[in-house]
Amino acid sequence: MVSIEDYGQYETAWCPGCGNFSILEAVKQGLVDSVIAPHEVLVVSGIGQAAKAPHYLNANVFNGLHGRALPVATGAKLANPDLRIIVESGDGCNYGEGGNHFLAAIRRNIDLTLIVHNNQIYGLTKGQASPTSEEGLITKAQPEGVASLPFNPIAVAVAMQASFVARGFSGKIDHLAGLIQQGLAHEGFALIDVLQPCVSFNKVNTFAWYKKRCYTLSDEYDATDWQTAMQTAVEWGDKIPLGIIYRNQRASFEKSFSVLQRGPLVGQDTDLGELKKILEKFV
Amino acid sequence: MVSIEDYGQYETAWCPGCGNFSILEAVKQGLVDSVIAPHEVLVVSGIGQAAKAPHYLNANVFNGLHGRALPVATGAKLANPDLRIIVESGDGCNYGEGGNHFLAAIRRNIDLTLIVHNNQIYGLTKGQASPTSEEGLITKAQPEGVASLPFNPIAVAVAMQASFVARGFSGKIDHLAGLIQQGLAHEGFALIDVLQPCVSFNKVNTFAWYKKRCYTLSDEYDATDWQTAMQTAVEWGDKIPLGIIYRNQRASFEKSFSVLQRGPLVGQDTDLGELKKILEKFV
Amino acid sequence: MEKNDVTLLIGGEAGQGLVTLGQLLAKILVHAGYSILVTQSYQSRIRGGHNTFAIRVSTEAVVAPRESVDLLIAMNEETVTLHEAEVADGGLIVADEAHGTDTDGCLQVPYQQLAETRLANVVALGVVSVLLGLDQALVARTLNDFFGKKDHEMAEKNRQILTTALDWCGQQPVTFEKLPPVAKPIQRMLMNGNEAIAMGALSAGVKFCSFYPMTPATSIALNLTAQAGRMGLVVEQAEDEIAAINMAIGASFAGVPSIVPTSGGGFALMTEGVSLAGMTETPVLIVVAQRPGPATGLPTRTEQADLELVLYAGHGEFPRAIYSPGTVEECFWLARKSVDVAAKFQSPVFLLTDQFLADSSRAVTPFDIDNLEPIDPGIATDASSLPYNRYAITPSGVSPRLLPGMSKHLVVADGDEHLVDGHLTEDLKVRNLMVEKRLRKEQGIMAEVVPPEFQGDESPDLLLVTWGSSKGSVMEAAAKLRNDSTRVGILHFSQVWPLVPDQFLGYLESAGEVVCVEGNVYGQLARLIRRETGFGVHRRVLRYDGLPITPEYVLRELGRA
Amino acid sequence: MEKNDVTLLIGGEAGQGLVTLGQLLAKILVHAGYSILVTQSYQSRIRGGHNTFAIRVSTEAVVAPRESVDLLIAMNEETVTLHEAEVADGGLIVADEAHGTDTDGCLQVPYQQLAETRLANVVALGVVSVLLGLDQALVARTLNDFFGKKDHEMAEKNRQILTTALDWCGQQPVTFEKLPPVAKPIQRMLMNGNEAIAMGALSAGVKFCSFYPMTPATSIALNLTAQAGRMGLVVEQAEDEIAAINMAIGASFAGVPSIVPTSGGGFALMTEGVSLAGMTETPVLIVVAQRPGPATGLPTRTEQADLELVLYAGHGEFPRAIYSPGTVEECFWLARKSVDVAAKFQSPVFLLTDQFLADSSRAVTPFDIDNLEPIDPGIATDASSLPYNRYAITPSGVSPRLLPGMSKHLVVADGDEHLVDGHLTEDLKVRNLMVEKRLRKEQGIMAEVVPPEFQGDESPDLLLVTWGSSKGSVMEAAAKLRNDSTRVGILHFSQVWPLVPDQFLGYLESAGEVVCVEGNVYGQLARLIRRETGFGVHRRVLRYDGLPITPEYVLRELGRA
Ligand SMILES: Cc1ncc(C[n+]2csc(CCOP(=O)(O)OP(=O)(O)O)c2C)c(N)n1
Ligand SMILES: Cc1ncc(C[n+]2csc(CCOP(=O)(O)OP(=O)(O)O)c2C)c(N)n1
Ligand code: SF4
Ligand code: SF4
Ligand SMILES: [Mg+2]
Ligand SMILES: [Mg+2]
Repeated sequence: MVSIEDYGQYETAWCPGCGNFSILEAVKQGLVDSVIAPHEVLVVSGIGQAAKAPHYLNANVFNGLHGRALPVATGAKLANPDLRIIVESGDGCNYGEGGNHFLAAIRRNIDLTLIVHNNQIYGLTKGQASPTSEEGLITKAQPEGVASLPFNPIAVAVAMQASFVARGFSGKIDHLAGLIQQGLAHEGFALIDVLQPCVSFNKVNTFAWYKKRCYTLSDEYDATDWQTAMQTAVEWGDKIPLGIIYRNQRASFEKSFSVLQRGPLVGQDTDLGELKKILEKFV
Repeated sequence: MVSIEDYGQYETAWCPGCGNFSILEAVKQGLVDSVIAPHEVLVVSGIGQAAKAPHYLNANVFNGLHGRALPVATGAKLANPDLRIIVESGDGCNYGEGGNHFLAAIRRNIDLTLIVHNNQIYGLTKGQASPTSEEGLITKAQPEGVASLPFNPIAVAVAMQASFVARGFSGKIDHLAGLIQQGLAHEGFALIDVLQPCVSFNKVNTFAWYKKRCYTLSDEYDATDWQTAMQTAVEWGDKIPLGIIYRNQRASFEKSFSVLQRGPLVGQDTDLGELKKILEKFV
Repeated sequence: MEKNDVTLLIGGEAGQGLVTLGQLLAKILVHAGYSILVTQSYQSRIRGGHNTFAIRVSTEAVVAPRESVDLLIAMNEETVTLHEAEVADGGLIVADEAHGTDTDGCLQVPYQQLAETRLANVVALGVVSVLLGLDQALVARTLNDFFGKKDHEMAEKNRQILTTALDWCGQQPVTFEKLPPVAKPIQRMLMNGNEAIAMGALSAGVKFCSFYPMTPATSIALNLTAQAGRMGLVVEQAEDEIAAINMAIGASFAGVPSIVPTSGGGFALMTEGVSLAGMTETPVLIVVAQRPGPATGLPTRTEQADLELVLYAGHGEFPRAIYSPGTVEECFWLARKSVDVAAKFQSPVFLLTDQFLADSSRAVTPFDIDNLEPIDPGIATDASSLPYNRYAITPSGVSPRLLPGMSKHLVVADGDEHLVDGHLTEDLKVRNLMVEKRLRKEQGIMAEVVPPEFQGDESPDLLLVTWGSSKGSVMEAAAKLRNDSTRVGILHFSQVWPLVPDQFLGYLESAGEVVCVEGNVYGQLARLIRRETGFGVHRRVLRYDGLPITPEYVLRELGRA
Repeated sequence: MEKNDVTLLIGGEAGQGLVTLGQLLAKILVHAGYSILVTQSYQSRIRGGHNTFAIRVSTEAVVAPRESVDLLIAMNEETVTLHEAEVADGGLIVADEAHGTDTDGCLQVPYQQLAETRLANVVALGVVSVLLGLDQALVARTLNDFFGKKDHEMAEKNRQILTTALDWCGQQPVTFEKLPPVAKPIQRMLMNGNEAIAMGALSAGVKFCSFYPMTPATSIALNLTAQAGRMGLVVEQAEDEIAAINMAIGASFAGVPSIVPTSGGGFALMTEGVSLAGMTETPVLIVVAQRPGPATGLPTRTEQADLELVLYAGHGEFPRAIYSPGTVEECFWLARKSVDVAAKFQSPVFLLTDQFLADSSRAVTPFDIDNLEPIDPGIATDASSLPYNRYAITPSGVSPRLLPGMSKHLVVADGDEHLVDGHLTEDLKVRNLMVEKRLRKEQGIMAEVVPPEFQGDESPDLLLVTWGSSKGSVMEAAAKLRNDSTRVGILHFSQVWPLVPDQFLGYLESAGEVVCVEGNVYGQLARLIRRETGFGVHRRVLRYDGLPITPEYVLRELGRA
C-alpha cells in the first residue's frame, strides 16, 4: 500500500494562496490512488514556479531546463519504459519555450502524464504574458495589452488527435486527482492542463474567475467523439469545461521499438559477439 | 506593371521533376497578379531544398537558418510594415525545427504569407521522415516505419483560429498562384501548405498519389465557418481538399503597436529631446 | 558626532515592501546630495524567503559595496539572526520590538502600534530618516511623489504614518551618528545598470528589442518597453530566445538598430543566431546579464563566468566585440558604443553585465545628451556599384549597406557562403575571399577598442587586473592597500574583446605581482590575456558563490584584511 | 611497368552512381590487399552539380589524400574540364568518347555502345579494373555481392555489361602502369570515420542515440540505426537539436549510455543542454562533425573550426573532455573511450570529427573485439550512504550514481544549484562546495588524457603540430621534408582538452621552428596551447576553403613544395 505520507510534506517557495499547493496535493492523491510508490515514479520538470513542484514530492526527480522537460522525460521513458513518468511544469514552460516539444510529444504518444500548471502568466519572472494569457491582458511587458491570440492547448491537442486530453482546476482537488489517476492509467501521452490562479501576478484569471466559469463535463459526455471534443475544446469564456475532453486508443510510442519488447534498455548488456559479426560485414 | 520576367529565370539545384519548380512558378505568378514589384517584396527562407527557392527569384532575400525563417520575417515586418513578406521553406523547416515559431506566428497573426513546400520528407538531408511523413513510412532513419502521427498543419492552424489557412498542390500551378495572390492580399498571417512531390526521396506521396486524391473545394464552400473548416481540415487520405479552408477577420499583429501608426520604424530618427525628458525622471 | 560612510541594510521577506523602502531611501539620499551604491540580494521566489537591500552612502564618491553594516533595518526576526554579526561597532539594529535583541545596540520599534503591518516599511522610512538626520520635508515629499499620483488616500495615510514614526523616533534616546549634511547638493540621477543600458541603447537609436524574460536581463527590456511610445520603439516578447535573436536580426536587416537582452542560459540558445548575424553581417547588440550557472544555477545571484561563452558563441569564425562596463555610467556609454560598433562593422556586438550591476542603483551625474556625437547607422543611401552587391569585397571588409524595400535595388543576405551579390555559392575560391573579407573587419574593430583603464602607481608592487562590475571593489581594495604603503595599480577592462596587447602589456610587465580579480572559478580574463600576450598573471582572486566581489573579499583573499 | 601510388578520381553529377562505382572499387582494392584512402567531395544538392570520389591506393600504408590524379574517370564533360590540369605525367583520362579530349592521354569509352546510360558506372568499373590490373574474378564477385541480394536480374545484367567492358578494354592499346599485385592480402575492413565512431560507441555499450539530421553527422545515427535491432539500441530522430540533447540526457539519467551526433549549427542549439549535463552531472557523448561555418556556410565541405565552440559550449563552468581522432581507427577507439570517460566522470564528453574524415573510407585492420577491456558504466549497485545523495561530496568530485526506479532509493537531479540530495538550494556556502566538487572531476579527467602523439626526429628543426583529421597529411608532408634532409617532427593531438603541458611542452621548446597546421582561420589549437603553456607557435598553416588539408598544401604553405 502507498499512503499520501510516503510522498512527504515540504516547505515550498510558493506564495500563500497559490494554486500550486492544491495541484501538488492532487498529484500526491493521484499517485496514491494509482498505487504507485515513490521509487517507481520519475517526476520531470522545467523551470518556473510550477516546475519547483517535484522538489516538494518524495520521488525520483529530474529538474531540467526551462521548456525542456518533455524531451528529458521522453529519453528517460525510452531508456526505461518501466518508469512511471509525470512531467510537471508551467504554461510558459510547456506552451512557450517548449512548444515544439509539446507538439512532438502529442505526435509520438509517448506514455507519460503531462500536468501543466496553467496560471496564464509567467510567474517566476514576475508577471509577463504567457502563451495562454488572455488577449488584452496588460503587464509591464505588454503595456498595450497582449495582442496575440491565447494558445488553446486543449484545442491543439484534440486537433492533433492526442490520445488523452483533459482539463482540471486547482480549485477542484479531488476531481483533479481523479484526472491524474486516469492519466497515469492511460497508455500513451496524457495531457492534463490545470487552471491555476496566480495570486501575485494574474489579477484577471483569479480563483473566483475560474470558480465562476468552470463546470465538469457530465457523465453522458462522450470523450471518444472527436467532433464533440473539438467543440468542447474551444469552449472558453463564460463556461469552461473540466474533465476528460478527448481520448482515443493508440499504441504508445515505446511500443513501436521492437528492441524494447525485450525489456528496458537499462540493464541490458552489450553483445560483443553480435558486434563482431557486424564488423565482419565491413571486411 | 509587373511582369513574370521581372522575377527572373535562374538555374536551380533541384532535381529534374521536383515539385519545387512549379511552386516557384506559382510564386512568381502570384506576385505578378498582386502587382508587387521585386523591390517591394522580401522573401525569407530557412534551410532545405525548398528554402533555396528565394535564390531563384529576383527579389529582396534573407536566407537564414533551418527552422528560423518566421522569426526573421516577423522582425523585418515589425521594423518595416511596408515590406511585403513571403516566407518560403519546407515542412521540416516550418513544422519540425521551427514548430514553435509556427504556433507563435499564428497567434500573432503577423501580416505575411507562409508558403510551405510540403513534400512530407527531409529532402536536402537525403530522405529522413519529416513531421508530415505518413505513419509507417520507411526510411533509413525510420527502418521500422514512422511511429508518430503526421503533423496536420491545416488542422492545427484552424484549431488555433488562424486568419487564413489554405492548401495547394504543386501540380495545380494556376490554382496555387491564386492562393498565393489571395494570401498576399490577406491582411494578417496567411498559411499556404503546398503538397509537393519529392521525386528523389518520397516514393509514397508521388505526383500521381497527390493527383489522384486532391480536389478543389467548391465555390459553395464557406471558409468562414469554423466547424466546417475543422472538418475539412482533417480530411486526408482518399480525398484531399485544396483551396482556402478557413479564414477570418482579425487585426494583423503590427497594428497592435501604437508606435507603428506613425509609420515604419526604419527611417524614423531618434528624438534626443524626448530622451532628455525621460532621463530627467531619474533625477 | 557624524559618520561619513554608512551602510544600511534592509532585510526581510519578498513581499514585505523592502525594495520600495530601499528605493525611497535611495531617492531621498541622492536628492540630499549624497553618493550611494545599492546592492540587492534576493531569492528565486515571489513571496517569503530572505531578501536584502543594502545602501552604502557618503558625501564622498561611493564605488563599491561594503560588507559590514552600520544600520540594520530588520523587517523580520530572521534578518536579525542572519545579519547581527555583520553590524559594525557603533552600529544599530532597527527591529520590531517583537524581534529585536534587547540591548542598547538595538532600537525596538512598536510597528503594530504605529501602523498596520503592510505599511511597516513607511514606519521604517521615518525611523531611518531620523537616525540619519535627513531633511524631513524631503522625506515627506519623496514619499508623496511615490504614491501621490497613483492613490491620494494612500498618500495621505502614508503621510500620517510617516509623521507618527518621525515623532516616535524623535523621542527615542538612541545615539546613532548622523550623516554630515551636504551643503550644496548637486543634481544627480538615481539609476541602476540595466536602466543605464536601456537609456544608452535609446540614445544610440535602438528601435527594436526582442527578448524572452530572464533574470537579471528582463528589466532592460521592461525599461525599453516603458519608453517605447515616447521613443518610437517596438519591444516584442518572443516565444523563445531563438526567436528573439532571429527577430532582432530580421529587424536589423530591415534597417532598425536592434537589441536582445538575455542571460547565460537564454544566450546559449541564441548562439546559432549569433553565427547567422556573423555570416549575414547583420548588426545586433546582445546584452548578456550574467548569473551563476551552469544550467539554472543560482538565477537571482551574480557571477562573471560567461566571458568565454560569449567570446566563442556561434559556430564558425567571424569577428565580434565584447564590452564589460564597470559602472552605471559605463553601462550607458558602452551600450551606446556597442550599437555604433555593431552598425559600423555590421557584426554582432556583446555587452556583458551581471545581476550585481544590473540591480545596483547609484547616484549618477546626468549625461550630457545635448552634446552626444551622432551615431552613423552605417546605411548607404544608394548603391555604390550596380547591380548592388550586399557583400562587395572591400579593403576594410565592410560592404556598403542598403536596405530591402527602401530603394529599387535588391538586397540579398544569406547564411550560406555567398557571392558578393548575396546568393549562395559553393565556389571555394569565393569562400576564401569571403572568410578573409569578414575577418578584415576585425582590424577596424581593433582600432576602436576602449583601452583598459589604468589607475594608481606607475610600475607598482601589486597590479590588480579586473573587468566588468568588479571595478569599484578592486579600486577600493587598492586604495586600502596603498594606505599600508604598498605601491598598487589597477587595470580595468571595460572591453574584453578584442584585446590589444600594446594597450596594456606594458603595465603587466612593469608590475611586481599581477593579480587578476574575477567573479568566476577559472580566471577567464587571466587565461585570455595569456592566450593573447603569453603573459601569465601571478595570482587570481576568484569568487563564485553568487555574491559580488567586495573590497573586503579582495583584501581577505590577498591575505591583507 | 608498375606504379605503387595511384590516385584515381571519379567525377560526375550527383545521381550518376559515381559513389556506387567508388565504393565498389574501394571494396575490390581492399579485398585485393591494397591500402586505400577515399576523399569525397559533393555539393549541397541531390541531383546534378559536380561531385568527386577519389581513391588513393598503394601496397604501402596510405595516410593522406593526394592532389594530383593518375586516373581520371570522367562521368561527364565538366569533369574533364575541371580536373584535366590535375592529371599527373603518365596519367590517363577515362572519358566518354563524346567528352574526352582526343589525345593519347585519354581513353575514350563508347559508353552508349557498351551499356544503357544508367549503368555507365559498371562499364567504368570494368575499364578501371583492367587498367589497374585487378583480379577480374574478384571484380565480378564484388559487383555481384553488391546487387545480387537485392535483384538477381539486375545482377545478371551487370555481369554482362562488366564482361563486355572488360573485353572491350582488354583490346585497347593503352599503356597505364598497373598496380603491383599483393602477394598475400591480409584481411582488412573498408570503413569510414563515421562508421568507426558508430562501431566504437556500440562497443562501449551505447544504447541510446537521439539526433536531428545534419550533414556530415547524419550517417553516424544511420549506422547506429542499422544495428539497433541487433545491438539492442534505440535511435530516435528528435523534433530539433534541443530535444535531441535533452532526450539523451534523460536516457542517460535513466541509466543508458547515450550519444548525440550533430554538426556546428545543430550543436550551437545544444549548448544550453550541454550546460545541463554539466550541472546535473549526466554523462553524454556529443559528436560534432565539423563543416565550414558560420551559419550554414558550406554544408557539405570540411573544416576544423569548432574546437573553441565546443570547448566553451554551455553557460557557467564545468569540466569536459574533447577528443579529435586523426584516423578511422582513432574514431573507433576514441568514441569508445569517450563513452568510458563520460561515465567515469559523469560529464559531457565531445568527439570532434569533420566531413573529410567522416566520409573517408580506408583499409582498416579489424579491431580485436575479443580482448576489449570492459567499460564500467559507473553505476553503483546500491547507495553507499543512506539516505542516498546523488551529489555526495567526494575527494574525486565523482558521486556514487544510482538510477531512478532501479532501487528503493530516490534519485534527484537538478539543474539549479543543489544540495547533496539533489534538491535546489540558494545556500551560498553549498554553492561553493558544489562548484569545487564539480571542478575536482577535472583532475580525474586529466589523469586519463591521451597524450599527443610525437613522431619523427628528436629536437627537430621543424615541428609540425596538428590535431584531428589533418594527421595523415601532416605526417606525409613531414616525411617529404625529411627527404630534403630537414629534421622534422610532428605532434598530433587526438585529445584537445584538457591539455597537460608536461606531455608536450618539451617537444615544443626543443624544436627549432614550431608550425601549427589546422583547418581553420584563427589557429584555434595554437592559441589554446599558448593559453595553457604560454608557448606561442612560430607559424601557422591554415586552411579554410572547405577542402581537407593535403600534404601538398602543407608543403606549399611552408614554401617547400
Ligand atoms: C532558457 C531560459 N529562458 C528563460 C528563463 C527564465 N524563466 C524562468 S521561469 C520562466 C517562465 C515561467 O513561467 P511558467 O512556465 O508559466 O511557470 P510559472 O512560474 O508561471 O509557474 C522564465 C521565462 C530560463 N530559466 N531559461
Ligand atoms: C540547425 C540545423 N539543423 C539541421 C540542419 C540540416 N538540415 C538542412 S535541411 C534539413 C531538412 C530539410 O527538410 P525540409 O525543411 O522539409 O526541406 P526540403 O529539403 O524537404 O525541401 C535539415 C535537417 C541544419 N541546416 N540546421
Ligand atoms: S507567483 Fe503566482 S504562481 Fe508563483 S507561487 Fe506566487 S502565486 Fe503561485
Ligand atoms: S530532393 Fe526532392 S525536394 Fe529536393 S530537389 Fe530533389 S526532388 Fe525536390
Ligand atoms: Mg505560468
Ligand atoms: Mg521537406
